[in-house]
Amino acid sequence: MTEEEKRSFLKRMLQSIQDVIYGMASHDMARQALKTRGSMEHLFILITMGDLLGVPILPPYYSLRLLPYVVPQISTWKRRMLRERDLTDALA
Amino acid sequence: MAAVVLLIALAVAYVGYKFYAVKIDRQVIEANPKKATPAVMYNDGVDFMPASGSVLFGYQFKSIAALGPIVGPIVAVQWGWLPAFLWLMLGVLFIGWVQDYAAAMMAMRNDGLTMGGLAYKFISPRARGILLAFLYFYLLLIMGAFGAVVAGLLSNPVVPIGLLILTLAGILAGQMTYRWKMDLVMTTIVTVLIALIGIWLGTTGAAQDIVKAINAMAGTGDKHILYNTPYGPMTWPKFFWGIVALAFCYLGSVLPIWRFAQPVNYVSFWFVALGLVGSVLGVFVAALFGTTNVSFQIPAFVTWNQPKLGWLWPMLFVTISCGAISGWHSLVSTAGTARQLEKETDALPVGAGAMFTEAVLATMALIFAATAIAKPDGSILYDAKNMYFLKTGAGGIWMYGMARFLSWIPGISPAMGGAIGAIFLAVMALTVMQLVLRFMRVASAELVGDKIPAFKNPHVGTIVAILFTFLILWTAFWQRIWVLFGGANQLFAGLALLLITIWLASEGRKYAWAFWPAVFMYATTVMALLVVAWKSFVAMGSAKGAAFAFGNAVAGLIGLFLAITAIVLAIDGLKSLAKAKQKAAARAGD
Amino acid sequence: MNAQNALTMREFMDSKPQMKYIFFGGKGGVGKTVLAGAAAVAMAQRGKRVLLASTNPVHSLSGMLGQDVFGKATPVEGVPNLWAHEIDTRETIERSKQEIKEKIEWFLKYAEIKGRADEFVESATMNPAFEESAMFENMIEIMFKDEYDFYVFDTAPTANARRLLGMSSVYSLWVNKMMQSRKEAQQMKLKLSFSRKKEEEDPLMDYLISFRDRMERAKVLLTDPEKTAFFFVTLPEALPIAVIKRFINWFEEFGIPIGGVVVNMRIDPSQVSEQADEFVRNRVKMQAEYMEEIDRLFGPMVRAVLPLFETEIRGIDMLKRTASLLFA
Amino acid sequence: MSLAKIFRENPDRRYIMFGGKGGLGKTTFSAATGYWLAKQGKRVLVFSVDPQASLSDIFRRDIFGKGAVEIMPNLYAQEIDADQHIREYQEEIRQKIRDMYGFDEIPEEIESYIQAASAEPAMEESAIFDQVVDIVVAGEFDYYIYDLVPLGHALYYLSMASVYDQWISKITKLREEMREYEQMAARVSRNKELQEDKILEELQDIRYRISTSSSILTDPQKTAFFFALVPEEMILIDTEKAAKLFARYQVPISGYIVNRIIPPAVAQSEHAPAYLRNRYEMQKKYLRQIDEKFGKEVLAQVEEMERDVTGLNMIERMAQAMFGEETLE
Repeated sequence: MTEEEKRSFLKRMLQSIQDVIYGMASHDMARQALKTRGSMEHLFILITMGDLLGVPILPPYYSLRLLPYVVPQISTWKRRMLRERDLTDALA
Repeated sequence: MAAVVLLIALAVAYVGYKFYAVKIDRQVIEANPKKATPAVMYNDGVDFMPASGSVLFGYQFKSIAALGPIVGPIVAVQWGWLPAFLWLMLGVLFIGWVQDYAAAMMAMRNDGLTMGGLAYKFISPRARGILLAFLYFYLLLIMGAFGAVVAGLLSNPVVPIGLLILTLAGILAGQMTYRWKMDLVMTTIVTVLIALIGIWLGTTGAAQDIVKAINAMAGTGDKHILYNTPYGPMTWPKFFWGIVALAFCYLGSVLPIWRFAQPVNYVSFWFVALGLVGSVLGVFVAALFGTTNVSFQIPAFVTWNQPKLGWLWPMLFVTISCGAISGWHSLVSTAGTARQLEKETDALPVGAGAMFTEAVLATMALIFAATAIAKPDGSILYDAKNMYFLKTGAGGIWMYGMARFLSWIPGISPAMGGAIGAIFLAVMALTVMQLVLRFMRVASAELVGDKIPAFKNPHVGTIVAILFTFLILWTAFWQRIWVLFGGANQLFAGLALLLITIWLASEGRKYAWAFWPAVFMYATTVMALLVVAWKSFVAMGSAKGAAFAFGNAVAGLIGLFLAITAIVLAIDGLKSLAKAKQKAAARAGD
Repeated sequence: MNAQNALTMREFMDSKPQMKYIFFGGKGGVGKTVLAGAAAVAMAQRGKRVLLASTNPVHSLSGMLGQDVFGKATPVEGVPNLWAHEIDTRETIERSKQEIKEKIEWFLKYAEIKGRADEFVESATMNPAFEESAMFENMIEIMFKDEYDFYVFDTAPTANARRLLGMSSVYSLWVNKMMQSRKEAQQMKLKLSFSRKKEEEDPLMDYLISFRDRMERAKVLLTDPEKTAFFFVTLPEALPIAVIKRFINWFEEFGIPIGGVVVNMRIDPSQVSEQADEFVRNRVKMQAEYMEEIDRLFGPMVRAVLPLFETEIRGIDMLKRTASLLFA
Repeated sequence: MSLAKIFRENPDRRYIMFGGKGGLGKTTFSAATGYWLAKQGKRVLVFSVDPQASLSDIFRRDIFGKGAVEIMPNLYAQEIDADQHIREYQEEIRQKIRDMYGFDEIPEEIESYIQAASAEPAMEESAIFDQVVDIVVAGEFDYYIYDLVPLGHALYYLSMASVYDQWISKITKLREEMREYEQMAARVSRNKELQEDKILEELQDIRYRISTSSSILTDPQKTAFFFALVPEEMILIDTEKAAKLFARYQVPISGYIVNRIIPPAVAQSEHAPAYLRNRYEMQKKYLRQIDEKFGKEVLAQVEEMERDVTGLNMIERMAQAMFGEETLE
């Protein structure tokens, strides 16, 4: 192992330890915040372009302007809206 | 001896991971780092979100390590420390990691379904229904078993004030991070310091006097016994602190998660970490420098038949409900971790890695228990004259162990070490209890909310679950609840293993490595549950009052119910297994 | 002065015995309300039970009749068999908003959304389209109820009227797309379900189907030339003529049958003597030019030419007088 | 107070509107006012937000959907073609999607959504509304004259602005809350870089445009709103009703212009036809009422012309009738 390799190995080790500590200490906090955000995002898509799923919401004129930004999320959004849920989902 | 046992545990973990788990992962499951996982494919920012392997290792470990690995071994040493240790090692090696890892893998390969969906898919619609009912009782037992431990911990005079201040520091941490938008490092330093001072304050005489005064409110000695249960007296402190513990859980369940549950957990994490790392090092420091007595005082083997707990088989295997294997983990693996793994190959270090680490933690608890049968002041922990009966709460043993093994750190007094240990334990228990309560609330809203709209109100569902918990807490002897909980928990693991077996068979993979553990878990736990049920029903007959009879009846019925549902599930499961095998064979023949 | 081959209003109505829904439209200020009122009076006098309804967001029926007819069908004093109704859309708007909200909430129950969804679900009902369609909904509801023998609608100025009547087409397009999306969503839902259970009920689909049926029914009624006719009112002036010229094309696109053109406020040339002011003579001359244009453009469609009265038309008596001229 | 004086004393009132019931001469007033201002060297745009636009007819030029067309030096007129605007809007969205994601073709599902969106009942109105916002926000003219035409319509526009304003506020709020949670997560995971929320930016832009245009409508410093009426009873009743409705949207009314007054000389001449004499008597009564009700707020009284107002010559005469010989200076 050269000095260079040693250093990068140490760096990776340090990073891993940091990650593990983050995973134990705060990952769930960050995740819950993001989950809430994501949920709101889905609500957002629903109320602005719910007609994509046949929910009879007339899309206001300006919804269309938001469409380009939503394009990449449409498929995951649909999946989440339509996926069958189980009670055990709530344990996460 | 302590250091040797700990080293053996580490070695087993290493060897088991390196030479068994890795082989299964590569050869049987054929984990493929290039295959898109549900977390990546369905990344919806809510249910599915990828995270790195190391982060998830931390997450998984934190989520699975609760009271189980600590309380289990402490109780189980009553049969002798060797059987407990053997079960820990063999259990984790052949059963524990298999479940945790394979459950995550199974969920990942099935579009991120959780246990209910998997049971529906691989066994039958009925299986899912039974599983959910089973789950509710299982979670209720967690509440009861953990609640009792926390109540016991809180009645110790050095604990409540420290925990209260730590809770306040947690709330402050939430406020600082989310409302005041302060930097996390700053927040951490401030709040952990406050909590540390709080724990220290809790150990001072004045603070202890307050708690002692509360404990004495209903009188001391015989007078503070409120009533007798079939298993012994219900004391005022236990009654009172039980309420406090559940009130804490109630807040955690109904308040916004970022206001209470999460930041409190966050602050206490640093104490958990300090306790863990400190005491592992403490064991070695003690072994090398002889600062603490680390010779095992409980014999390697005590008895085949522990009068209070029962036969070594099956009861020991359900007493140690975590550390060797636990059904809880399959819930975490499927609903939590499987939806976050960004590479299939991460499942092994995360699922199996965390499980092996937990076995080491359980070994620590075993060492704490086996090295102390009495405190220096003469108070007895395990009664050497009487089959090494546990004379105190499991929490007390842990506190005492922590106190001793942390005392190598300059500045940490035994009282402080004990308090950290207690808070460590209480917080681990409360974390799981809050999660469980949240789940029970959602479950009741979902299951009966349409018929009884009141259950859609979060407070109603939570309060009902809490009332059930009180019922268990106040009528039953916790060691029995503990065994019931352990039974349910291990049975759930058996179920998960059965599901894994069917999944493996349906894909035409080797499944013996999951099937035989499933059989063993099934046989052991169903037997244990039946034994508990039988014992409870027998105890009903003894004329010790209505509460007695009621508590036993509840315990007995729960045990019986769980055993019956398990058998029904097993029958359905075996049928499905046969079908899966046929199908796979037919496919292979094509 | 009608073109030789043009049917008069009376002849036209006689030739269509099944006629049931007539509409009056045109540029603002040409006297739509008055002519609608006159037509309603005339039909009531013929013994039919008639409803005169205003779909103009700014109603003027009450003002013309001298009695309050806002919000509900009210018998018109002095004319048996005639009811008048200024449609109030507020309630309809609220109702349809509520309906949409319920649908979204039903949907959300399955999707499980965290956070305070209710507050934001409301914004899905914030759309000017609700106001726009409420009048249409109300109009077709009145038509479907079928409580009268004959309906006369005083529509808003032509652009609105055109869209009001065209709404059934617009909505059909939308609802069909929507049903397709819904079907796809149902299929996807089945695909994503571990239990493979078919949804027994889908209130969203039910809603869409009933919506589509309503639109189809409305379209059938509105495009039936035996039952429905749209009359344009114009003045012998450039602007109103230009407007209806444009709109007749549009109406043909939507397939709404055109009943004809009524010319209003024609100065009777016989009343104007040679000695009259140049101002007056010029106006008469201008009108004559435009009458020629009208004849050229709409010849066979002109059903009546009404004179400019010496006063404005208000009250039942004036309406009766106008009615007798309209159905001369 | 004269109409010209209002313009002189309020040089910041650059948005001019004529309201009132249909057929009272609002388009005529719009054209004439545009003419008068343009003659004095102001760049003026007269535009029609009414799909049944009559500007083409009054200027005798086909300007429908052709953008701002120069009628004479400094005077421009525009009739908005909603369908065309919708098509452009759709194409703009398509192009944006193609650019953002490097698609050669718009995915079918997206394309079908874009098409379905235009089948929405308020689409046409909204498109015109949006085009007006465009014109106003661009700010290329000294004066903007809205040819609002029918009263219900004008109100509809105002209510549309307020509906969109509410809608946009609500969903912006949702978006902002989302942002907060995102920041929470970033703080907790100590992730320094946070991507901009493009949707939030877009929403803020839309919101800015809507509120700019609706604030113009309701700001008496910037807007002059004149009511046209004629001396007839029903019109008087409706005008009062309408004034109340406008007050509800906080639209300040700058004054009234009375139209179609029969020239007394004509009515009183001995050969005047009977209908004219009668009408004249009737008008006298209501002119008195107008004077009692609106008094000083009546800024101009315009006599009936011998023929309808179309073409620049007649428009000039109308301007003369409205403003007299007065100028802006």
